[in-house]
Amino acid sequence: MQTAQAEPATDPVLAVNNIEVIYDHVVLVLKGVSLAVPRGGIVALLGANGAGKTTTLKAVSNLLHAERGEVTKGSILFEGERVDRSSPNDLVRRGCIQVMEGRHCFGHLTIEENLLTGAFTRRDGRAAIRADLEKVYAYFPRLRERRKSMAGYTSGGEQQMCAVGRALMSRPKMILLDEPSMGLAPQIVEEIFEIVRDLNAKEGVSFLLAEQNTNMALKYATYGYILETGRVVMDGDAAMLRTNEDVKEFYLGVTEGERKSFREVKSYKRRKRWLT
Amino acid sequence: MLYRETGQFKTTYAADMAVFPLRQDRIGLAVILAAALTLPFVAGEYMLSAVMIPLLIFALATIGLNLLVGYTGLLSLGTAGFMGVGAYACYKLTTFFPDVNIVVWILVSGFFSAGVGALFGLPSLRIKGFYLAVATLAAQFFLQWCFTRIPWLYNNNISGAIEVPGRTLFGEFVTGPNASAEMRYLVVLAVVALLTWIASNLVHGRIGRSWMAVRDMDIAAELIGIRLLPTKLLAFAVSSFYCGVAGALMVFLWYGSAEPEVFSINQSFLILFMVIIGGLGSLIGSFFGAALIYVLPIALKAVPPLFGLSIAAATVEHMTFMIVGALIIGFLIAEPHGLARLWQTGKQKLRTWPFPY
Amino acid sequence: MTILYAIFVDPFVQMAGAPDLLVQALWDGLVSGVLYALIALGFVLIFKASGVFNFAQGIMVVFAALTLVGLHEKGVPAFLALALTVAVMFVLAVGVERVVLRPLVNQPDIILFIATFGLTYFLIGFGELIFGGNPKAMITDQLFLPRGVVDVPMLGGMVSFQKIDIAAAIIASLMVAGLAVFFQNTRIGRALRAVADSHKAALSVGISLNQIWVIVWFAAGLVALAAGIMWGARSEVSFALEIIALKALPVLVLGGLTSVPGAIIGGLIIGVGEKLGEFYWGPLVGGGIESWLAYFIALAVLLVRPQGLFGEKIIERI
Amino acid sequence: AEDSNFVPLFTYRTGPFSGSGIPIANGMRDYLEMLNQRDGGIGGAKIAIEECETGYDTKKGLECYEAVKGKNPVMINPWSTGITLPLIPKAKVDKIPVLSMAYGLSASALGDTFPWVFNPPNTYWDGLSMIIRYIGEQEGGLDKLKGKKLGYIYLDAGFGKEPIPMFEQFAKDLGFELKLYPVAATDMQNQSSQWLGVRRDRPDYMVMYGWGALNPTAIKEAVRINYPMAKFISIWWPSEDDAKSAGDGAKGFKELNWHGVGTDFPVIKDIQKLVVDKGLSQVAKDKVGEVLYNRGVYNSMLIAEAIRNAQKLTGKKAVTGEDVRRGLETIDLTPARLKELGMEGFTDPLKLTCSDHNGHGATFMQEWNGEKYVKVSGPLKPMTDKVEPLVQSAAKDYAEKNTGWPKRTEVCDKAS
Amino acid sequence: MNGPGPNETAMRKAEPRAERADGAPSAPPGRSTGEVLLAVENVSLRFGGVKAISDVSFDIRKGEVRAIIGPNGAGKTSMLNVINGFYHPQDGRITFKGETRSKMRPSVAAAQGIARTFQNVALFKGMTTLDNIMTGRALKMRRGFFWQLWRHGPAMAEEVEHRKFVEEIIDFLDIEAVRKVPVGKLPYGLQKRVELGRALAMEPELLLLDEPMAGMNLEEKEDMCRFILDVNNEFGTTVALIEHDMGVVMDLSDRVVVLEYGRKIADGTPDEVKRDQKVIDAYLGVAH
Ligand SMILES: Nc1ncnc2c1ncn2[C@@H]1O[C@H](COP(=O)(O)OP(=O)(O)OP(=O)(O)O)[C@@H](O)[C@H]1O
Ligand SMILES: Nc1ncnc2c1ncn2[C@@H]1O[C@H](COP(=O)(O)OP(=O)(O)OP(=O)(O)O)[C@@H](O)[C@H]1O
Ligand SMILES: [Mg+2]
Ligand SMILES: [Mg+2]
Repeated sequence: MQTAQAEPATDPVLAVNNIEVIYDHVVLVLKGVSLAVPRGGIVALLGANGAGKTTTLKAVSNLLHAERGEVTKGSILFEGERVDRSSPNDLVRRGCIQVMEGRHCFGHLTIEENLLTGAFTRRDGRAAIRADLEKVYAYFPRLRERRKSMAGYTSGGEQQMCAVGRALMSRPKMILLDEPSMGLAPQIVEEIFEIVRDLNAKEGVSFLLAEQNTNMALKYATYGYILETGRVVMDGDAAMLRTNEDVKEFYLGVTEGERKSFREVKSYKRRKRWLT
Repeated sequence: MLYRETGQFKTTYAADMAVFPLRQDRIGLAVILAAALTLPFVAGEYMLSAVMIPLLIFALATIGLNLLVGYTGLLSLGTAGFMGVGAYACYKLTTFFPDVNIVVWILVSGFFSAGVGALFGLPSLRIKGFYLAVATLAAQFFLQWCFTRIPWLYNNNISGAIEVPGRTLFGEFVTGPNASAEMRYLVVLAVVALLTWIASNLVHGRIGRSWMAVRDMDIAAELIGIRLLPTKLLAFAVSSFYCGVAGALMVFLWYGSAEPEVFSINQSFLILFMVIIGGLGSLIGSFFGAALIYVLPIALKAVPPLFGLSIAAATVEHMTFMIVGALIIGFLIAEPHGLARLWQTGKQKLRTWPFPY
Repeated sequence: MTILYAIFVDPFVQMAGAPDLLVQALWDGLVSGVLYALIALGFVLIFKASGVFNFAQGIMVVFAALTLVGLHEKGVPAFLALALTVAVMFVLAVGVERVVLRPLVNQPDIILFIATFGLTYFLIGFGELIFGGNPKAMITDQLFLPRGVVDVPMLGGMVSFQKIDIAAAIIASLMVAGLAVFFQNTRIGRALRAVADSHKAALSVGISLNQIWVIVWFAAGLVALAAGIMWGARSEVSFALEIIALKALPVLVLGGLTSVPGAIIGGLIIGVGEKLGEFYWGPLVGGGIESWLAYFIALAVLLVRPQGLFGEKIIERI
Repeated sequence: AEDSNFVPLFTYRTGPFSGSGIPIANGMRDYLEMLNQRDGGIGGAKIAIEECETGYDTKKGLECYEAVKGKNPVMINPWSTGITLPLIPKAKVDKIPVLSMAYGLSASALGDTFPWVFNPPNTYWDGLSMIIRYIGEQEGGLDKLKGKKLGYIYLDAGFGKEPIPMFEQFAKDLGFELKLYPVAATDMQNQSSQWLGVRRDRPDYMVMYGWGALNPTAIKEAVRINYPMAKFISIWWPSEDDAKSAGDGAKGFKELNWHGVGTDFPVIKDIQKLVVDKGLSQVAKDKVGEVLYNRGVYNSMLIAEAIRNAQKLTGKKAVTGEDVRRGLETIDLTPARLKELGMEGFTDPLKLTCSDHNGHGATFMQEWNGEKYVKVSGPLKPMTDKVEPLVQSAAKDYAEKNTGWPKRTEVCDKAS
Repeated sequence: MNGPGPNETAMRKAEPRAERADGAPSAPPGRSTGEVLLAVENVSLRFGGVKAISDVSFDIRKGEVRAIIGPNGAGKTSMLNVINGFYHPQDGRITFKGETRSKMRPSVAAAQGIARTFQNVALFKGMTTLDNIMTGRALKMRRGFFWQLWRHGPAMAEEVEHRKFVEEIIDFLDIEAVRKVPVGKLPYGLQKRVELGRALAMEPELLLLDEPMAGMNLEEKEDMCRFILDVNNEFGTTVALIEHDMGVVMDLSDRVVVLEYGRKIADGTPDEVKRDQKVIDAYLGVAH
């Protein structure tokens, strides 16, 4: 299988070069991950639980420090500049924001206040922020209904929408989306991906998308990386990945062209690993 | 690779559930215990009276508070008050029944503070976090007020203080001025070792697990069927028991006499430091924490003379304050999970040594 | 029976018998309430804005007052000393952020709580090293703070109001009003609350924790300075003042850890409650109940409202 | 070394009580330092001075004790009742005498029961009886106290509570009414309820046993409620600073004292010349001669006298704690001796004996005139008939409660 | 592990289900003809002005897999919270095993045999996998405080006995490798699995699963489905399941109840529900 250095995108917004990440000074989680997100691209990061997707995203957004993790090797470039030593708010200011896995809304703020904090780094005036707020409400009407409730009391899905909406409020150039579809109703999942496509097409926002819902992810992404235990084991165009036999079997659940029922899965499949 | 577990297979669950499943750890423990037992024969009186005895007593109180804060997640600032209950209970008991061995009373006095602790633990069902911490200050100040205000508690002594009478064990004085440092040390060591062992039993079993469950997520614990109130109250009671015994030991085998001021809020804070610096939810950390917080200032005082510097005592004290403060912050930054975690990480490194990970 | 009478009847008879004393007790309670609130306010600021329970607030009060008086003792004119003290508090805020908070971002509350203990120790040592442990008199006159008493005859007696107490009440109200507005709808105010909720999430939306922390610690430092001046004028500027800061804790939880108005209301309730308690009921048990009464008042309120009177509701959802 | 006597000084220049601790520490230290400078120590042996910082904290005090215990200290000055109490039983076992000068356990005045503990020149009970005597003088006779009201404001700890039984006894005997105003240690700076009580009760006199921040706050509060300062009388601990910070209103405030204030004594001059001016002291020059500074000097003078006596008794230069205990028991500060010491007019003669470890000497009342304390009374003698039985019964009580309290076996020396 | 499922005899005395006895493929829908295990009648729940649940009734039959679906914020989680006593509904009644009540304490619900997993993983973060699952046995352990002081002897024997049971669950869920790892450090998917293990350790009669498969990839979902089916088949545990993955819901469940804005809008077999226009409008979007 080929590795990531293969063909660096011509003008990557984000380039991750061979990074290693260690937690707590002892746990080595990423063992040399490289990837690139082209300007205006939607790149999917796929992989099993614990492969290191979240860690990769956090390394980019500089949130690792807050979890006692650190990038020990390699470099991260956002729009051609090293960002692996800067701070999260600097990155947001430059236009790269992360939607964290597992919602992380501000429980004691109302939904609307949550959304407004997303606009913290913006300086373009109240009216513009107001307009974007309306846009988010248009994307997620459910949020408008609950805008006065404290986020801590809202349902899981509502919080997820809030987290995504909050990121949109910063008018980013690039969004790191960690499992955006988790816990959302099917309708909303599709909506979220439509929003991704929409923003990408209309406003040229780039996306790096860690997602378990491989089907969806590959449908919308242009390029994909597959991560296994801290290494990129495969990457390629989304279309190519969609047709790859291994990917099909392990991530898409289609063997011989048929989706099989969950009831039919008889014995436990033992994982075939690309490496090991 | 001196420290590794390879080659040590556990063939029974019981063996796997042992507190020290690794042979190296067991050997280490044996060595420490042996060293602790031989200490009286090699160390001077200062070492025993001013370092080891206080350290062990603080470690015991720290374990007590750790059971509450570290294992059950209930923040309490009433520790010194509960220690006081133990001390005063022991004093009253030995006044009423002077013939019963004092060590028995020291242990029994723990039950009194357990009761008081459980009483003041009642609000913990509703009140959480820092709110609870402040609520426990009610216990702290109220108890201290009682110690000052109820003459019966200190036998109407004109000094308003407890005066520890001389009591013997196996014909040797263990309390009072005639008790030798060695004897007091050995008794303290025995009590602390016994109670540490019991604490270890508790936290490794069902009760410890339900405490930790309440700490980590009380709602989920409740939905699993753990009843919050009894669990929290038990934690308060057991914790206060330990503090009470520590308080009794403190007055009877260390101070020899005590004013209510001894059980002031500062003592509560001090023990909370020890818990945090040592490591929340770690018994061994309790010893580390007590050692660091208690011994560090003493050690710092000894530093300037070592280099022949004569710095005014007050300046040394100021510097000590600054250094201790800075070190507390430093340790927290280096390892927020306390010395115990540092110790773990160290062992982890040893395990993989000579490879970095 | 006599006991019941002593508890439930006699105090009220006394109140009715000497209404001027009752008014005086209420006023004294209000004043100490305001002064507690000034200390509590510093706690609230920092807690609300970062979730850190700043134990060092008490010592910051001492430290600020000591710096002011200490500088003046060294010959610096009063108002210049005041300005310099403000600068020192700013440096302190920056230092705390750099050395303590930044490396401990996203750690559990209790860790940060203990770190502020470390800070307390450090400041005690540092303050004593520089200014010595000698108590000092507050430079009230030089700061043009009013001195003296306004005696108002009323209710067949006389109630005396200290001018400095009146000044304290005014200053405290101004500060509270200002801070409440600040927290309500401003962009920074919202960000402060967001940080208190979750460091991680706040980081992820680009809120600069560093900047926020410097702001609130500086604000808390200013509040501490105000509290230090007022308390210092009441007794003296010494490290013993640190003890009084403990009294801010029940005030704090009673009002709710996160509420600016709560700090004031809590202060007033505790102040008045403990004064009346000590004055009318204290003698029944030999007095001195003021040392714990405040905590029991707070405890009683918490049992009904676990988040304090105005605190943010504790979210329990699963 | 061979020819030196080790004198540990337990001091507290830090912590909430440092305001009182610092001048005392300076006074104690400077006097001994002066002896070293002027006389090369005592009897040809240098004094090895070592301060141990207690922060007024029992725990640290005990740590200090353990630290100096092995170094053959001649005596311990705990300077905290909390530290004194645990040391009392240890003194005999470790053979280190305890000098708790006008504090500590009042009962330890009884040398027969407490051969190792000394608390000259007065106990707190003496102090109270002298205050009562003074009030009696003001009123024109103790019998005039009948029907009067006396208020007692005190630190709610052993020290402040000790006089209460005696006070109550006086109230009964003399027919006055006693009002108690306890101040908790945590509320020292917040006494408005107590003083509100004073306003309500309108006592004719206020008596204060306070310490640390309690004193200045109380004086300020008294000024605030317009309490007549001339009737506000304290035990011997308030300092100049305590009164000064209350401004002009504090004029007339009174306290007991048994030694001079100011620098007009040869001994203080010597200290200024040989120690302070040479930069060997930590004291600020204008603080020399203040009440608590001079008290520290007095305390050290007792230490020095005891060492000197011990040297005379034993013929040794370097003496032990055991010797110094004997030295303390033979302290006899005659007017002539005081003059030799440069303390003429500084304090009254004092004589300790084997059974009397206190002296129960006379004191005087001093008044704050807005700038300094001035003596306003003749000598005030304690009412021995009231104090003595209390001391006796307290000592008996102490010995009984501490089962196995040793009988005195130490032989008694004659004053040399 | 080669065969599916754990050692039956140890885990539960219940008879294996008839259909499974001969090893035939699992039975089609319609198994759920058994008696009603839990009935929810006219339950309403409000939070201030928010109506989380309004007048909902449905039942769960013994042995079935019952799915609860609906858009975000429809009140699904709240429903589970009502069932196991964490929320107290303002109106309505709940009958479990023939006992009717209007509200209940969570620990009582647990004692009666209701276990659950949570939407936002609610594990005990500071504890290891093993300890987490062992807490699930809390209700079954009998040795009191004084036995625990002396851990050896009877308390240890009891501990070992339960440890055996827990090890079987660990084996069953295939999480041996992380037995001694603090769960806070586990990846999300494994945490969900541990949470299931903890619920199973309670040997529940009714297992409530709140989005057990959220955030999992296909393979893991398959594993999870297998676990759920096995639990249901082998031990006859009744399962109530909230899930947004329609594939899973349709394949696994016997009957589905659909909520929207706190109201029930449909109830029936997966096929019926799938075709229901109201459900398509409210939830599915396009027909699946
Ligand atoms: N704070 C931490 N400390 C130590 N180890 C961690 C920490 N956070 C994550 N890990 C470990 O790093 C590995 C990768 O985790 P990561 O969260 O990046 O995986 P993921 O691919 O996002 O998985 P998922 O799909 O479950 O979200 C896991 O094995 C996890 O246990
Ligand atoms: N404790 C509470 N306080 C206030 N409102 C609440 C509370 N719990 C739930 N709600 C509200 O009730 C509604 C239903 O919430 P619930 O969590 O049951 O939804 P859900 O169906 O589980 O949604 P999701 O699929 O997104 O998890 C939501 O709008 C939520 O905001
Ligand atoms: Mg992830
Ligand atoms: Mg839900």
